[in-house]
Amino acid sequence: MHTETYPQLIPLVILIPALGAFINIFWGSKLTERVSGLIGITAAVLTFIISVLIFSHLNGHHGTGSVINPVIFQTWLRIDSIGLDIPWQFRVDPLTAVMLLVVTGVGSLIHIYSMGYMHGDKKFSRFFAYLNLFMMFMLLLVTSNNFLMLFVGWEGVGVMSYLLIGFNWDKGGALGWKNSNAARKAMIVNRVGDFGVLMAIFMIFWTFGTLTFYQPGETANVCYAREVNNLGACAEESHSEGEAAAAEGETAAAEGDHSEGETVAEAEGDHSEGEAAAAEGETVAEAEGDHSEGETAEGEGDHSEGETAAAEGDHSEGETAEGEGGHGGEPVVLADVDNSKFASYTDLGVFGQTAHYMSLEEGSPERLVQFGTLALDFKTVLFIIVLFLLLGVAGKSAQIPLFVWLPDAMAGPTPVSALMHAATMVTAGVFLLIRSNVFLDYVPEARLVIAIIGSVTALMAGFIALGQWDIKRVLAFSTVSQLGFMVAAVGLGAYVAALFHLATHAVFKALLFLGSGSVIHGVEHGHHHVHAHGNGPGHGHGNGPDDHHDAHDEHVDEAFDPQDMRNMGGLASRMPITYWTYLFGTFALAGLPFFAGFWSKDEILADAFHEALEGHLLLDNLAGYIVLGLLLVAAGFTAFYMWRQVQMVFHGDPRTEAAASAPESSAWMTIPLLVLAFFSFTVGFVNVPKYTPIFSGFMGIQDYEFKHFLESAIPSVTLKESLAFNTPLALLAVVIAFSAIALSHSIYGGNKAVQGRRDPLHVNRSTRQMWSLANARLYWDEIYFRLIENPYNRLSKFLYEVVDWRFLHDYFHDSVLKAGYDSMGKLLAKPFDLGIIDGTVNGVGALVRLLSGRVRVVQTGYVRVYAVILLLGVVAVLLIMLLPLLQVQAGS
Amino acid sequence: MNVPVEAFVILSMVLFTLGAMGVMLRKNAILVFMSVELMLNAANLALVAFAKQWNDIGGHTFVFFVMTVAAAEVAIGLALIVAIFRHKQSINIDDLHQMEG
Amino acid sequence: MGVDVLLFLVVGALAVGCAIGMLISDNAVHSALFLIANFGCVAFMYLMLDAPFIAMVQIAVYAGAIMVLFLFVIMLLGAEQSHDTTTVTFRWLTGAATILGASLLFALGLPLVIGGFQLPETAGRAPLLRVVNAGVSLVRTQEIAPAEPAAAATADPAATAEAPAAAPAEVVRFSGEVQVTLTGGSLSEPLVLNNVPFGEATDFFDVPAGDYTVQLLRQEDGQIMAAPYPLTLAADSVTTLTLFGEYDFEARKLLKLVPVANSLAQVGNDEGRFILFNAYTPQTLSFIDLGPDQAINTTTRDGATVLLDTVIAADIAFEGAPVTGTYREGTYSLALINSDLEIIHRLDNYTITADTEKTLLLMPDGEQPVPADADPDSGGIQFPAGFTFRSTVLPGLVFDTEPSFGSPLGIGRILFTVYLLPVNLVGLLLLVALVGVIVISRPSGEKQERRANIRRRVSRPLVNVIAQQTGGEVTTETPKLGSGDGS
Amino acid sequence: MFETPTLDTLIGYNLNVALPAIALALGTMILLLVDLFLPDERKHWTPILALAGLSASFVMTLFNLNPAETEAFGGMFVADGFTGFLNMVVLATAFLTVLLSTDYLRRTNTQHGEYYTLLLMSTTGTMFMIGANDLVVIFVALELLSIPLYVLAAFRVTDGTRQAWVLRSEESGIKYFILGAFSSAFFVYGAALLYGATGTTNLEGIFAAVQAIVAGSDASAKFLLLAGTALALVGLGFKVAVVPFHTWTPDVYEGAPTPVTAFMSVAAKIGGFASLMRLMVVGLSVLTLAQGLPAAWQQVVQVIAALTLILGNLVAVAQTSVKRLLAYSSIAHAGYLMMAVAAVGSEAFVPGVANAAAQGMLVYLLAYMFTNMGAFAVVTALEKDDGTGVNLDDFIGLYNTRPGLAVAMGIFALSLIGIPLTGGFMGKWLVFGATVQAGLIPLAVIGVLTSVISAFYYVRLIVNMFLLGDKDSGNAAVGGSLPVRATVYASLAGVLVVGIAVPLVTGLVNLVRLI
Repeated sequence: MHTETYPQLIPLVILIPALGAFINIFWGSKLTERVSGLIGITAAVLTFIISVLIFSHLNGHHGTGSVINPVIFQTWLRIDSIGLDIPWQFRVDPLTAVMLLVVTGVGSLIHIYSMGYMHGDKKFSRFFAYLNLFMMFMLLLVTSNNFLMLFVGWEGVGVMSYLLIGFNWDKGGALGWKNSNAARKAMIVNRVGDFGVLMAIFMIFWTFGTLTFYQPGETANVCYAREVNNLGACAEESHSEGEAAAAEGETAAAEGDHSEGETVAEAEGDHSEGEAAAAEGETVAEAEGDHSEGETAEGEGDHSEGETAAAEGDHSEGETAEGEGGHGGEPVVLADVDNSKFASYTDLGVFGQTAHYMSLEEGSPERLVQFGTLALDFKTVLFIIVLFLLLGVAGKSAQIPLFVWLPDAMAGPTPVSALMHAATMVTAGVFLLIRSNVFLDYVPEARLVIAIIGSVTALMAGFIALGQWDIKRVLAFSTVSQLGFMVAAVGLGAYVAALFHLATHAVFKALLFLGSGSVIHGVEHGHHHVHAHGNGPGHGHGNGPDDHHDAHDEHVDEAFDPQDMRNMGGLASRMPITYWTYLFGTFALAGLPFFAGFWSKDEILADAFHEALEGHLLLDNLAGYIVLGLLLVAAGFTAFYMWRQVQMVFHGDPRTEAAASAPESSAWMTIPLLVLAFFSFTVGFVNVPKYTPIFSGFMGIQDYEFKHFLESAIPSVTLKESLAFNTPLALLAVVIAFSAIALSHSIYGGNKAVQGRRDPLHVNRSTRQMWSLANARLYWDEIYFRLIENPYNRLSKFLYEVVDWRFLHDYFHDSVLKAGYDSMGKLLAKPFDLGIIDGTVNGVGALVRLLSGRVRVVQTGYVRVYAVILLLGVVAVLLIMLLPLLQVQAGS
Repeated sequence: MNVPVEAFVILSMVLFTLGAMGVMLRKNAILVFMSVELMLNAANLALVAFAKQWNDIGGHTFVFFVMTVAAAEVAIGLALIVAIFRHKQSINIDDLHQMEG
Repeated sequence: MGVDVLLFLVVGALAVGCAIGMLISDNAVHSALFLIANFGCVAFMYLMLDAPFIAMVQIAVYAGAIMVLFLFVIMLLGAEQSHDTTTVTFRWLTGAATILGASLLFALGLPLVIGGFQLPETAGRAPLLRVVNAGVSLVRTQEIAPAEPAAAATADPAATAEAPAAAPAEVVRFSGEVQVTLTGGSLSEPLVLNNVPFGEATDFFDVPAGDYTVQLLRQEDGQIMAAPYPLTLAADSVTTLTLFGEYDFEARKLLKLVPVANSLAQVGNDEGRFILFNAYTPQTLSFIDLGPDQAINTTTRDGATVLLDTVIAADIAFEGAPVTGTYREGTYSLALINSDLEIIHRLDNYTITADTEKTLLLMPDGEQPVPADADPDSGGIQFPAGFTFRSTVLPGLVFDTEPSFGSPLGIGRILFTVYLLPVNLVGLLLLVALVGVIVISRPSGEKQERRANIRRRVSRPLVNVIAQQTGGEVTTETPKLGSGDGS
Repeated sequence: MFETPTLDTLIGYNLNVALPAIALALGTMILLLVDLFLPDERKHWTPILALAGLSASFVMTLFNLNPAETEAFGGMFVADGFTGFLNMVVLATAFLTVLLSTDYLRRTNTQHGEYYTLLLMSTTGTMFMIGANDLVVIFVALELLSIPLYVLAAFRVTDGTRQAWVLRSEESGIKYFILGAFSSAFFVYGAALLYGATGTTNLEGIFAAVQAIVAGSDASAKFLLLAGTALALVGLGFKVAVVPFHTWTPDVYEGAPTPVTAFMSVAAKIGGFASLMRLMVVGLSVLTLAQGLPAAWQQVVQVIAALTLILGNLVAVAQTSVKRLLAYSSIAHAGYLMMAVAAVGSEAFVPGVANAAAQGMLVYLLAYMFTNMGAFAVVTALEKDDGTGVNLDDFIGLYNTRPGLAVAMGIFALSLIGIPLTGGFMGKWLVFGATVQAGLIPLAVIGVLTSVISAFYYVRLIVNMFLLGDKDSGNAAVGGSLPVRATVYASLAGVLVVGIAVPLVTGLVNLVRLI
């Protein structure tokens, strides 16, 4: 099959959704609902087909990545004088392919689902336009070959999310305010994250002189390429016998010809501390020794395939081992197995250069990076870069401390939540980290930070989810928690596990969101139905006005809230398809055996376990223990709150008439649910660990197919041991999950779910404290408020009361201090007036506004005051300019 | 001549400072302008002094341009004052603070 | 303490006093008068600083025209007493202004205080330098050996060093191109002048002031021709470096370099300058104006023959230092004469242009051997061939960067040459001021209303309607718009 | 004895190099005359003539982008790529302003031909300022740029019908004038001190002299140099409105007629920053305190940039009038541009950074020009005849009534924030990049952080336009005549072209070398 041309299709992945959005924006109002919906769906499905084609190509070619450079964008951003040359290039490699499949696959289903969900909305076509645009930016993000394009996608996703979250701004009254406010919060928190990414990009550009991930023709994972082409293994990490081989390997590495055999020597150099050598010491020694002569790797017999590469001549031309078989008869890829054809390491992409720099000795002048007058070691720079990236990731992927926007972002229509929370926006951060795996590999210190942030986020969000009433808010915190799992996995260096969990999570979280959408839709319809039949309103919440809403439940009591789980119950019989599919999603998320979540979560836990016990750096051990401990607890929470939700929503008796008369959703909505439910069960089998009981080899299932597929994109994978199925650990996880479900069932089972609109945990005195804490979201918003606003408040009061500026008395006292203080007091007293709904981001906003109000008082309108300010500036400038010279003069 | 050029520069600095203070202290718009003129004049004195120091005629030329520009500025400024006076019957610049913040 | 210091102190104090008076005077008219007095004091300062023209402009334009405008507006608006109508007092402003003023004065004065009340040493204008290749060289040995014909003319010290002590006597002139290299000073790399032709002068060029070493090389083969020659170039100077032959027996160096330093000061508004150099005849020459009769006029006085014609430059010794002379512009018959009052060379209808500098070289023609027994001291050198008289004139004005300091002429000329662009811009600026004043002072409102009324009356459709209705011819007598309010 | 310049000497001055600016000056004078003699019914020809003059100058600039000989008027004027690029930007600004003005003047009853004369004179001044290579020319051109603006700011004085508004315009004019003259005095004094230290007013001469002074040990020369630099910085800083010399900006912007505000927010910045760059890079780049240090003025510029960024963005949040909001926003943008100036100071040990910063500044100014002209065009469209209708509240529901304007304004706001695919992003990206390259990481951090803050108020604008208000709550925009809309959409196209068709812009900018 001629699949070579498939990657060339990749620009279409961007163009098609753009075209769809274009049509819907400009002619949407003239089209019928069905046509404009179909346009959106077609665009999504077409991109999905292209993704499948690209995937099939890569699958047949060992996932060898390539760079596609559309002709019209040969140069995109180019300024010769500073060596700035950023082309518009797409990167096609397994990592991209997986993301493409996830985004377009889940995205297509969400598009289809929206057709039913948005039915009747007057902004129907605009919604589809936004969805398409949203997908487009996400696809741009995952297909880019440089950080700047990635950033364009990154920002684009942010802007689109702003529009989509705020889509229902016109709901009227407080709800509309809430929606637009949530949108603003998302936008602004994300800007904080973007700041990190932007700084990281600047530093990367300054350090490497380029932003490209991999140059065209560059091999990302040299070791893997050598393996595939039977050129002998590069350096396999084997912890069990590593020490023994180390001695030989080290000498081999030391002799490595850096200038020519750069790639090999490099890989060895990095790991030479411990057990860098190859599994078969001789092979490496031989391969290495012969390398310089150019007749590579007579590693016959040692290699698993037992084939001889026998590539004579210059292997840099990549004509190796033609037709040699060894991989099931399919033609062996003509891959470059090293990057020696690049004249200098500076011609490589960012990651290739990283490997080069790190192969240099620490403290060598070449490794120093100059920032103005500051010279930093390369590794330090890398550390800073990764931390800046982490800030961006925390913003986009909702990690501590920037996760606060995500739960509020539920304000958008449910398909949007699904798209954002399952497949696209929030995964961008994890994707960015995986994309930067080469960076992360070299800075274990940064990875420790990442691991801690991820696992703490996972635990914290899981805990908060225990105490939420809003069906979507539970799922939102669940998303934060699962993102924490992924980030923690990245922190362990388990990139494949992270990506695997990302993919499976995308499927079942989309399922859950869409399911919840279906539920909400049903309940809403039920509500309308009840109204239509004249059964007065308010039956659903007849518990009196002073029920136990705390301050954080900002549901407006008078309006019926179709998302409040207290208004549901017993929907299993009313909405069977939704129920069963939801159950599948719940099991997958809880990690019950053989569901998708089981495999992916288990792999993260196994990696953590492995790192904890056998990590060869103290930092790795530490990370392993922390992650393992926290994630096990978080997994328990997950199972618990999911079952709580199922109980509250589907089991027991209906608690409102709306719930009692909720209809099943239309086929547009249920079909995607069924498809997703199917994949929630099956998608996990793509990455079954080796030696898994029953499944290993069962029905053609291979070990770690997913992992092997990704190997060419993620260099460290080749060097890592493939872990065996860890039965005790898996059993432990399963036991935790089951017991959590059992516990949950015993608490919420049957009709006990909600009595008197109070959570059983809230009723119980021993757990009341805990539950309140969870319900109040651990007071994060308040902490933000305190930390940022209060100190300012105190300071100004101090200034006001204690410091008496006499000479400013008649003017500044009255108009600056007093008026400022008064206006601040007013602002704080009536926060709602100014749109400050909760403290976090809007707290920051208020702070800015406050400061702003303060400073503007100086702008009195009197020319003479302006002249004074100007002269003040003159004197200041003069003194700043002259005083250093005075010092110099005094010194000399 | 026995007077050092530095003395003229210092004199110009004093006059410049006095002019700057005048801009801040006087409320009468015309007097504010006059203060600005004093500042320009001080700058001119400095220019001529430096020209003397460097034995270069460039400074004199600069003075010439400064004077011409000052004349143009005065014309515009006085016209503005007259226009404002017509509307407000006042040339107190403290009366002009409609816009602020 | 001299009178001028006293004057400065008095007038300076008066200037400051007037400024303060302007600052604190309640009456706007008084303030304006104080300012005028201050301007007068400053004008006096200009006079002390040798800037009479600026002083005059200060009085006429500033104190006169501009301040009259101020006074006029003050009186027009009746604003001589400030009526305080404002509610805000800004009492703190006086203090703030005083503090800020003091700080400003401190910051501005800092440079002078720290620098010990010394303005920077003026580096002066970059010195101008040019090179004249009068490259006649005479070579001879001390001992006159048996006549062996001169084989190789050697300007090459290495070659001459190798030559035996009893080298054959030879006299050779070198009249080719030379290369001149300047090193030292603040030059980062040597300044090289290539292909300086025989008998020519290069243009003047800027060189940073400093101490230099001059190296001479024969252009064709790069042979070193003379020992490195030290040359000091001071700021504000013009130097002509003349290359000509002198023999050094010991070092066997050939050429000698003589700088002629002139000051940058102008020659005179109506004079041209000459630099004369005699490389031809071993006689001492003079450069004279032959007068209207175009012949030498002499008279005998006390037995000696006395020249009656005007001497422009005298004592131009053979290969001695070049001699400088100046003469009024005009067209003359000039001549070079020797001490016997014989004309060596005459220049008829020779035009002298003001503010130019000419180099006159009297030199032999081409390259030819000189008889070995020639003895320059006894005047025995005979040049069989003729000679060339080279007069090199530099293009353009040599001294145009230095008009007389402070004079109206100087300022005027510089304004229309170097400062042409700002002059034009200032013209535009005044035009803008004109337009601006018209715009701002335009009587507001009425015109627009009137125009609107007129419009209504003459609107075409109405006229057409009337025409149609009446069926008659309508005279569309458009009322002329008031041309008086045209601007 | 006195020789008047002949044609030959004029040709010797390379006048053809400065042709675009000279042609515009001549065209302006012709315009003034023609307008004087045009009968009132034909006054509508004045703006058309103005546009023609600007176009002619633009074409000349195009043909003069990379002249062989760059110096004119005996070294007083430089016409290199930098000049050419900025000339085009400022001519485009004037072009859009004229488009914007026609309808506005008619509506507000202030239609006078002198308006266009003054506008073009100011443009001429800007063009000469861009190419100025001598302190004298900088000063005179600065005044030629400013004085027409003083008059234009007070231009509504001719409208006799709406007293309050006229007074605001007058107040705006006189505030601008007083503070402008005040700051000019500082500039002149600074120039005098520079002259005192170096003995010349020519920038290249200053460069040579500064080298000698820095190498030497003459303390008073160093002090004079530094003090002169500081005061010159003040004078130019006032023009570009950086903190703490910004105080005039909001009041003047608010009171001036909106098209004039648009023009001065761009043109004055272009002129000011061009001169700042020339003075700092060509003249004073080597001004150090000791060997191996960056230029001594750099830290001052850094402080100013940081203050400007913080204050401009902060105070903008509290504004209710969009005109004032844009005024503060323009202050903030001056801060971003100031970052580029600061970056130039590192040239001594990061070779090439000056050019990078200059190029970044050019792209930034181009993008800023389109964005700001567009935003003010939208404001003009919404402004009522009496000057009201420009509050933030008046933008509520704009999307419902004028979707085109709302979308355009939304994109302008995004560009002002610096979202990718808009011109604003390209400018920010390049300027921040140069700043990081120069090693001014703290400044870059402040820049990025304040751009986060800026999202607060721009997003508020977007929220007002798109998310608030219902079908009939939109402001029935009074303006929006064809030329105004043309300005909006031309600016929109510019913003998007700069943001998307990046090679086009960078290709042009690549030609520019400041050093």
